[in-house]
Amino acid sequence: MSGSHDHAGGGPVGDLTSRVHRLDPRAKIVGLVAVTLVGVSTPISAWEVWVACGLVLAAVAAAGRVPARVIWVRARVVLPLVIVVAAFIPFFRGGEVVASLGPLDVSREGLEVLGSVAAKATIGTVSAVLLGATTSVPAIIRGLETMRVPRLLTLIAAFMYRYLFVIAEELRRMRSALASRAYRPRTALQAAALGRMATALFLRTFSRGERIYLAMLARGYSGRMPRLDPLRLARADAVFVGLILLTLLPLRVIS
Amino acid sequence: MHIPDGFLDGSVAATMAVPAVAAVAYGVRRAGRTLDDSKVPLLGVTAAFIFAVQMLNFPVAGGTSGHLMGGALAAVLLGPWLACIVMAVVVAGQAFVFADGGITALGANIFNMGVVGALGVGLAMVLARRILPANRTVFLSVAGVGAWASVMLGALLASAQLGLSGTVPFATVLPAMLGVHALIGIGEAVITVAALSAVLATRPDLIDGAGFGPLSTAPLTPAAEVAS
Amino acid sequence: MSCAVHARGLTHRYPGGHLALEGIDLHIGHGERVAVLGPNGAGKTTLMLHLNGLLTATAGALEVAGLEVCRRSLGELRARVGLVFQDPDDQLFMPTVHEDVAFGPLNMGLGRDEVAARVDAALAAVRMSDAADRAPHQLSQGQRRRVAIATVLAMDPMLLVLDEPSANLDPRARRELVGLLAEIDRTMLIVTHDLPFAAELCERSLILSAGRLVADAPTDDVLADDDLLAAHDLEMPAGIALDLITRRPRPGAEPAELSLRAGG
Amino acid sequence: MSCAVHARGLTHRYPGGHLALEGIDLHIGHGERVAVLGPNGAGKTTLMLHLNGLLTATAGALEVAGLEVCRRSLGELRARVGLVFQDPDDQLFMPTVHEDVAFGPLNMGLGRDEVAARVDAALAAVRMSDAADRAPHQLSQGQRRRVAIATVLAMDPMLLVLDEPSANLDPRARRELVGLLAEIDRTMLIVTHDLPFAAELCERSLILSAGRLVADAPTDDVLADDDLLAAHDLEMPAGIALDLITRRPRPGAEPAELSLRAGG
Repeated sequence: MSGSHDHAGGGPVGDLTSRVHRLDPRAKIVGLVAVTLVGVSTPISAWEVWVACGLVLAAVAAAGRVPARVIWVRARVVLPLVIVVAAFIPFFRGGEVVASLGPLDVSREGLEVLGSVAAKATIGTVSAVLLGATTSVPAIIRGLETMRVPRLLTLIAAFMYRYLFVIAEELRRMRSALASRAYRPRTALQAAALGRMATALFLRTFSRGERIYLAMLARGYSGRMPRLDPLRLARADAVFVGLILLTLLPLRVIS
Repeated sequence: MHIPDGFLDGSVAATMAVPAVAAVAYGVRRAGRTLDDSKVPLLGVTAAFIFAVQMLNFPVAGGTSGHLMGGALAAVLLGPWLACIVMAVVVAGQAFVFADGGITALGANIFNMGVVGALGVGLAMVLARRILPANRTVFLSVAGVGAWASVMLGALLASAQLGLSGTVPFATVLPAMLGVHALIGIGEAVITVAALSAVLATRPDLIDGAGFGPLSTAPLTPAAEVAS
Repeated sequence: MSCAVHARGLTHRYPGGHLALEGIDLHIGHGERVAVLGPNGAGKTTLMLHLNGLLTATAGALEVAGLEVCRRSLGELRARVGLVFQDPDDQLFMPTVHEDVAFGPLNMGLGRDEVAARVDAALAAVRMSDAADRAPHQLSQGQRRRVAIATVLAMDPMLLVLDEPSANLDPRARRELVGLLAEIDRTMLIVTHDLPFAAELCERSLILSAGRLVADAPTDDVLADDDLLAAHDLEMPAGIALDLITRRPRPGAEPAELSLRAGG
Repeated sequence: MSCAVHARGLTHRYPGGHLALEGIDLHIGHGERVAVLGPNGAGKTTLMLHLNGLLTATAGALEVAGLEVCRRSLGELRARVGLVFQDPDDQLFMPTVHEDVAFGPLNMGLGRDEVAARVDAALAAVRMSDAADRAPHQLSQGQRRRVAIATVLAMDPMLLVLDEPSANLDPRARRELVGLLAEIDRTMLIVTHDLPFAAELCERSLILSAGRLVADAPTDDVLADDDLLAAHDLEMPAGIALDLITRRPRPGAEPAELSLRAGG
């Protein structure tokens, strides 16, 4: 169950000047989370709603000119987990047996669970990928902040994002240095050197945190992060959210 | 594991969001009272640190590998409530930036991978201080056992949530999940103990409070003083 | 306001007991460009942190940019004195270059238009206007250093203090930095152990050693005095010939040499 | 075993698509000291990571210290090739210098006595024997660099690869490092953009630019060719006179100059 985070992902792609990219981050958060909520709350009997969700996502991707390859590369983190669910299908009991694999029966119920989980996970993951591909992380954080997420959390998130690359790069170099000194753990019990390395990294991180604070003070920081221009919703934002809701909600209600 | 969208039943997802939001909200309120503003960048870089160390892979049985979660480490270094906040930001960041873990499963993921470890290990530290002698061995043992237990508890909770949602058959999944995570937990414990013993050796002041961490107690050391 | 820095018996003892600065008497006039040299642990960084009130003297007095350094003057002081830290990654803590450069002016309470104008001017001064919307981690080391200088220039400080500005730069980035600093018309204090760098930019050099000011003289004299340098763990890098180094004039000082600089 | 590095058409393309090395043909003989020069992003670090199998070629072949670089040879390869990273803090993480230097030999599965002997010898070679029980973070930058070299020397590598060894050193620490490296009797590859440093230590220099090997010649010729340097974003620092730089001989090469080095 390990998914290490590949930092090659993340960050806007596609046509950075597209209408989707230029939308207010709040509109994209609301719109794409709405697609996820509709998709996730839809039962398999109303599968046509999933198709509608997929079409909406495809339209967003097309309008933002987000290449399919990027969506595939970033969304495939979810694939191993869907495969795990698939592996457990034969263990579902009850329901009509539609196929037998040796001693294991595959029931209709099991297949329905798999189909449902795969569809919902795809819709949710692709929504998140499209949000990230059309919106910079700082913009997402600003959007969340305006949507009443506590300021302490958005501030931590902003610093986290800024220093993630710096610290991940330090970690990568430290791991290379370990490997080049013939460190090749074969079991979890030999992982202690990783712990020591983590401490060295933490102490570096800690003193960096202190130096950052000094640098902030030196430029007049007095406990309040200065605010930039307020985000302003435009008509395009209302249209974006409106179109998504008008497409999906009625269908969801009648299905 | 990061539970994606659609793996949890709506009611399970909503139920799990309650304790997650409660813990983080309480942490934020508490921080608002006790935290001075010099600590915000420190918390931010610590979150980046946790995010980064979650990339630390180590071998588990059969050619697979596990990675560090860091909840126990965060609990000891930051104290339980700040650890809750930092872990929540890390897990949310993974969902928003890397589509790893679903937005609708965010509550469950924050609870399983953050709150449980942070509060569980934090609580264990407080209890240990009350009833056990205060020394290095006890401290490291509690941290190690806590790290292992937090991984197991997280796996147990995730299995239960998936089982209750009808996504996987609970009785079949549980042994597999616990089996794998018993080994991943060993890696977590070994790394956590090694990391903390190194902190004890070099900067014991940082874990002075043994459970309430430096950020709420120790004064800021001016970087210049460290440098000279 | 002809006095940029005026210290009388400036002394700093850290809470741990370490005496980092001891009886510094120093006068730096408006418009000077001065190098602060000295081995590691000499107190250079401590002195720098005093200059905008991040530390305060445990004895003696310090006046910077016309202000007595004390708690009450902090806000004004930090607007008048710009510190550029050694590691640009410490200084650039906001998600984008633009936000970072705007951070100081916004803290000064300036209006939106004024902030925007200052950000543009500061980025233009360090030739980084194109990078306004980029994230710091997308920039090269030399570019980061220049943006770090812009974050401070945007506050329009009277005194600019730079800590090891040439650290980690390759020769080309270092030369570009020299050219850029030579064009900035501010009183400047450059803390460095890169002696040729000091020679290129500063007419006057100080040596700080074990918390004391042990030399204060024209840079040429300081760098030519091998015994003085050796006594304080300083030395010129191998292969450096001082007479091959051209000092960059201060802006407006000698127009005749300005064209020469543009060519070099 | 007269061949230390032998690359034929070595090519590396990162998963993201970036072509970092393209058709490198290179032969380095046993006992040579070679500088790898080039601007940032030229592929220097990528090349270095290939030399002990931290990266593997996407095309072409590489043989290092008598071993074909491939998955099977990794363990042996890492014992034969020592990498010294640019920032000693990336390399040193154990509580004491002694434990850090022992880490590599212990990973190689050596016995206790052998490890102890190697640690002593490695620390002596970098003149840090007195620091064995100290914590790395208590050491100066120059001392840390020397300990980082010891951590690798203790593995008794045939080939020593150093990444920007002179970065962040003050002139004295830099001079001490030059003296120390001149005495180490190994095949040595020095990746740097400090051209005078290359001039002091290496007879032969390569220039890597945009992933290609664009020069491979005696260091004196390379550094005297201003057009070549400029074409690849390299330049000598201001004030450097090449004729003031003395090349350090390889150990045992010319005993007459050894005494000269001890004096300088």
